[in-house]
Amino acid sequence: MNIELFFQYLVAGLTYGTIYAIVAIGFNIIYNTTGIINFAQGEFVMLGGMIAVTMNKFMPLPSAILAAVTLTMILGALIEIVFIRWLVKPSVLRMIIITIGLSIVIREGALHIWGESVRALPYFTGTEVSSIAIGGVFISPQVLWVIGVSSIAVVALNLFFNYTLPGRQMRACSANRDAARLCGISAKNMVTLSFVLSAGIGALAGCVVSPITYVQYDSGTGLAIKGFTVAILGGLGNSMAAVAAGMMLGILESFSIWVMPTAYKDVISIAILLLILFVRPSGLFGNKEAFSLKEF
Amino acid sequence: MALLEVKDLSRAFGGLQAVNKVSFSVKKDTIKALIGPNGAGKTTLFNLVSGMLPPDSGSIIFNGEPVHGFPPYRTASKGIARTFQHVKLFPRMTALENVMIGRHTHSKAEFIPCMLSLPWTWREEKQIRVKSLEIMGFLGISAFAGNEAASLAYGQQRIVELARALACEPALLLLDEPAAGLNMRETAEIARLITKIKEMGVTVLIVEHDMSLVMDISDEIIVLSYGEKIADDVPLAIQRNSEVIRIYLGEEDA
Amino acid sequence: MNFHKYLPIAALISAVIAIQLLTYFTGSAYMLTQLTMSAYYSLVIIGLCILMGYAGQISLGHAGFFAIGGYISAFLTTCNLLPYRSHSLVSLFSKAGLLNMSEDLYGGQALHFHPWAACVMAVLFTIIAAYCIGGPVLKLKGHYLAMATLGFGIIVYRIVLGTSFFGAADGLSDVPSFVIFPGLEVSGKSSVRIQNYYIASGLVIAGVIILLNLINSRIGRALRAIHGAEDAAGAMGVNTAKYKLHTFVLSAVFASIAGVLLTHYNGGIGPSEASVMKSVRYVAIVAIGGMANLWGALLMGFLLNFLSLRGYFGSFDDAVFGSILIIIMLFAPEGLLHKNSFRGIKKIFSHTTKEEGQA
Amino acid sequence: MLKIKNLESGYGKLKVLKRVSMHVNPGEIVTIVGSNGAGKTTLLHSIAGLLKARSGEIIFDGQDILRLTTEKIVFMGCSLVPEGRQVFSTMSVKENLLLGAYVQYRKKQKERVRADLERIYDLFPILRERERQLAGTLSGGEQQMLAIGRALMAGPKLIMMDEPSMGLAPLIVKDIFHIILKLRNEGNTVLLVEQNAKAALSIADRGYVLETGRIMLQGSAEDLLSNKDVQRAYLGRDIDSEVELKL
Repeated sequence: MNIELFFQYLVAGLTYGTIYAIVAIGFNIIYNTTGIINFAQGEFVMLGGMIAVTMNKFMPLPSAILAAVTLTMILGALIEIVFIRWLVKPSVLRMIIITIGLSIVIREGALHIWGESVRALPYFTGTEVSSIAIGGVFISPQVLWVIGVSSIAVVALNLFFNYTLPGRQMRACSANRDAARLCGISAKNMVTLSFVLSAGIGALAGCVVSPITYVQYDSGTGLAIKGFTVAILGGLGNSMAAVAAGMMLGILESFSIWVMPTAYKDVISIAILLLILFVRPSGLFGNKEAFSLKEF
Repeated sequence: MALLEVKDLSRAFGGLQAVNKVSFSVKKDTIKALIGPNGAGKTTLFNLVSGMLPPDSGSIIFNGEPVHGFPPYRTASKGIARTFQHVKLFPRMTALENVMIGRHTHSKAEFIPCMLSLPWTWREEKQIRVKSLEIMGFLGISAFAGNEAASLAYGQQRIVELARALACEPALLLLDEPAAGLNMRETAEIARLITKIKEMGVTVLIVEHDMSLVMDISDEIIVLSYGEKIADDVPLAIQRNSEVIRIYLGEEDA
Repeated sequence: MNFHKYLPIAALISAVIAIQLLTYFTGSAYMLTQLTMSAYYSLVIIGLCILMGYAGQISLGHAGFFAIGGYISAFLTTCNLLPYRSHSLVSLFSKAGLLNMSEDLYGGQALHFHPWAACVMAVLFTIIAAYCIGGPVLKLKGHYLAMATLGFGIIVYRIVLGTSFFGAADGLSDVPSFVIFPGLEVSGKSSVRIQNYYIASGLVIAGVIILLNLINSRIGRALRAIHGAEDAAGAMGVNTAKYKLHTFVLSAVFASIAGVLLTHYNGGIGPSEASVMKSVRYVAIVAIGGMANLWGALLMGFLLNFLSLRGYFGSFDDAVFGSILIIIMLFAPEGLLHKNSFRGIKKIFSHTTKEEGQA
Repeated sequence: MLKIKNLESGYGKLKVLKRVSMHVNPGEIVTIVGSNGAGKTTLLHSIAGLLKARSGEIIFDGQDILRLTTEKIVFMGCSLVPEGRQVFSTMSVKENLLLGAYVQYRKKQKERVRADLERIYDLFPILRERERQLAGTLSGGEQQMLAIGRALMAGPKLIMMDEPSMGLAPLIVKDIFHIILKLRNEGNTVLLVEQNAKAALSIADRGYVLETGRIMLQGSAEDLLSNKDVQRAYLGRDIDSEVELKL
């Protein structure tokens, strides 16, 4: 094994791992306030990338990204207000089916708007071929963008949930909705806020990764599965653990290419998902006790 | 002879020792009560006996046979039936259908015979129905056999749950706070039914907070505190036990 | 024995015959092709209905079982064993009468598995797979169960898509017709169109009878109990894990049989049959039918598959199913054919806030 | 302080409350007793806005709150301690209490929060000890204290309690009732719903008897305690039982 190649794979793994972690955090935000897994989370990522690509035709890159994130956040709010807000105590099964339906409709909508073609944003700095050499390993500057932006987002979210009042309110709603309302917290606004946040972070992820992974109308589903795998791996609702789990999955996938055909790459991550669900559904880092306190 | 023999039973959750080396026995044809402050491990002990939880250590001997670590459906088929602290009926089924589920351990038609609707499965189904109606009659709830369980009043749901447990024809009946959420009249009715059930030859183990009910109907009482047994005696002795008074019943003029 | 129990079955048989006569007299016999296909899909749907509606376990991977049935049957009946003739295993199969010789397009000889043998092996494999998957999967609940079954479906999809001997993206074709016994064959030839319509419908009717018997038995009651309160069902002596698993396997077998026969009928199978969208579609139809409503699932299975196959939804096919899912779950979670289905719509216009219980 | 006129409320088709009228004066403990299913919890949920009432009037502090959301009602100073100790089990004790003070933050009275927190810790010393523990790991009695403390953090004018004794051992029930008395003595107004009629009436100033959705009796606590019908229906067994709950 060549040491340079090893690091090349490692960096690729870390990059994908970061992306998965970001998608997983999107899942966690909505799960934490509503107890719902939003099966349309991957579609937010896709929309972020697609809208940014379209907007970039009319405006410079930073404003295109800003516009994409804002528009996706608005869409997230709309989805919550139109489809979720007025349901009183819907069953888990019902919510699963509604969000699956939403993901299909968004995807089909994207197909009709943008067609089947594959798009990408330009590299934020440099081009496809430019690279930074770190100790003999060549890294695309976009990789640094992905890792940097994601890290900032993760830290910011963590501070938000643990040290700000709205963050605590969102956690209270996740723990017990009626009790939160009795504290004067508007549970419904919190749920809307969680959809906005998770749509925003999903769209942001969609923008930063699109130069590397490209984006297509159906690229959300795959990412959603990976993101969910990571969310479960880390323990549902635990965003810091999701980051670690994301790295693990990314690296594992990246190295799996050595032993398996590329076509089976996705099979690896799903097999891991199933394995972890069977063996330890509270996640690798999940606290079993806290897990048993949660209601389903 | 003891119907149920519990020895050194322990169970912890995380760091918390919910049940710690508890031993006791329940004699045949008696009512035994389990009391103690909240968090004393009463419900955990119940869940261990009925198989809802596996114990960490210790043994449960029922009818001379070890049953610890059995899944609930197996302890049920051995003859241990239970009710729940918060009534757990099957909400979308009728009261009668709920009771008919209780006959599950006494019928045997499996997938293939049922799919082919073999004649003997009809006969079995008829027997299940007749027996269930009989039990509902015994408890005086035949009138709403056809009502959906979720539409019944709370007190009625409690009795349907009792009927469902009785339909198992258990040797041992576990009742988890049967009077919780009931008013005085309904509590008196439950007390009457429990005594009647004992007379039918069913041994009863009961967890209850309502002291007057417990003192009235039980033959023996176990007191738990912080997962440990602190007393096991007849009701009168329990009332005079200074330790029990200090921990649970409360001094007269504290 | 009560007669009215068999009335709906009689009505179903009459409807099947009436539809055939109708197509005959209106000269639209070509529609029987889509009706036959719809019937096979309905078989998947009534199987899933038992699992979802009665036992309360969601499966987002049922297209996987359909594909397992279809692909194994297609593979065994198309792969030429002639070059391996001298291999001991092949000669063993041959002696057991599992193989038959046929001529391929160019007049060469080819040695395949007999469709009957292939069918039995496909269903057996499905049963094994369903037991292996179902065992651990059904211990999960809610989102976890949904994701695990979805994961299973995706694995099957990825495998058939990425494996060359399953034809990768092209799928398998030239699957021979399935001669059930001389004179009765499952195939897409227009000469046997009516015959095939009745084979498929007959299978659906048999399936409905079997499942109705199950629903109205001790087992059906136990399944509804599991759906209502699983731990209470366990405490009453119902072996919940076993019953859920058997129901899962049963519904997988329904899907697999449908997969085998539809593959023979169409003469091939492609990876899209294993796609997540197919699984979601099956769930959607069961939901529209009203979850715990076998007749609703059956009717919707026939109707929506027929409309979809006839191309009424155009390029919006998937979007239509997605929208149906959302609308049904928002306004009529009890399904369209439920007596209270319009309560949901009324709810928007009134101020009542009480909601239905947890499903 | 609270005045209810002809309140009708229920779930779906089921009408639980039928023309209920009652009132609570500032500084008193009013208790509502009645058997299960009489509509006690429905009444509290209707006042707190968790359940939208059909018709009638609920005047709190001079304003009709019938159509207001729970959040607004809490903001106005009417807090409910829900049945079954619904604490935020995955958050620490302190976080629970701080969330109770959310109304104070919105009223821009941040400085009050610290003092209130101290007050609650003085009232329930056990909560100070368990400050960093997850609420879900507390015992039943401690959770009930936390739930009461959380409601008090909002600085309510009226505090409503739904079955605070439910599922608690007699000794702890006694503690809880002592605390309710103490709250009243500090000038709080309490609306108490209880299954344990005898205990509730022994600390209350006035009481209402709710039976199948209607107010059947009302009066001072002593009158109700000595009322023959009440004794027979709700106190009967307690009177001659050997183990009494004495306060």
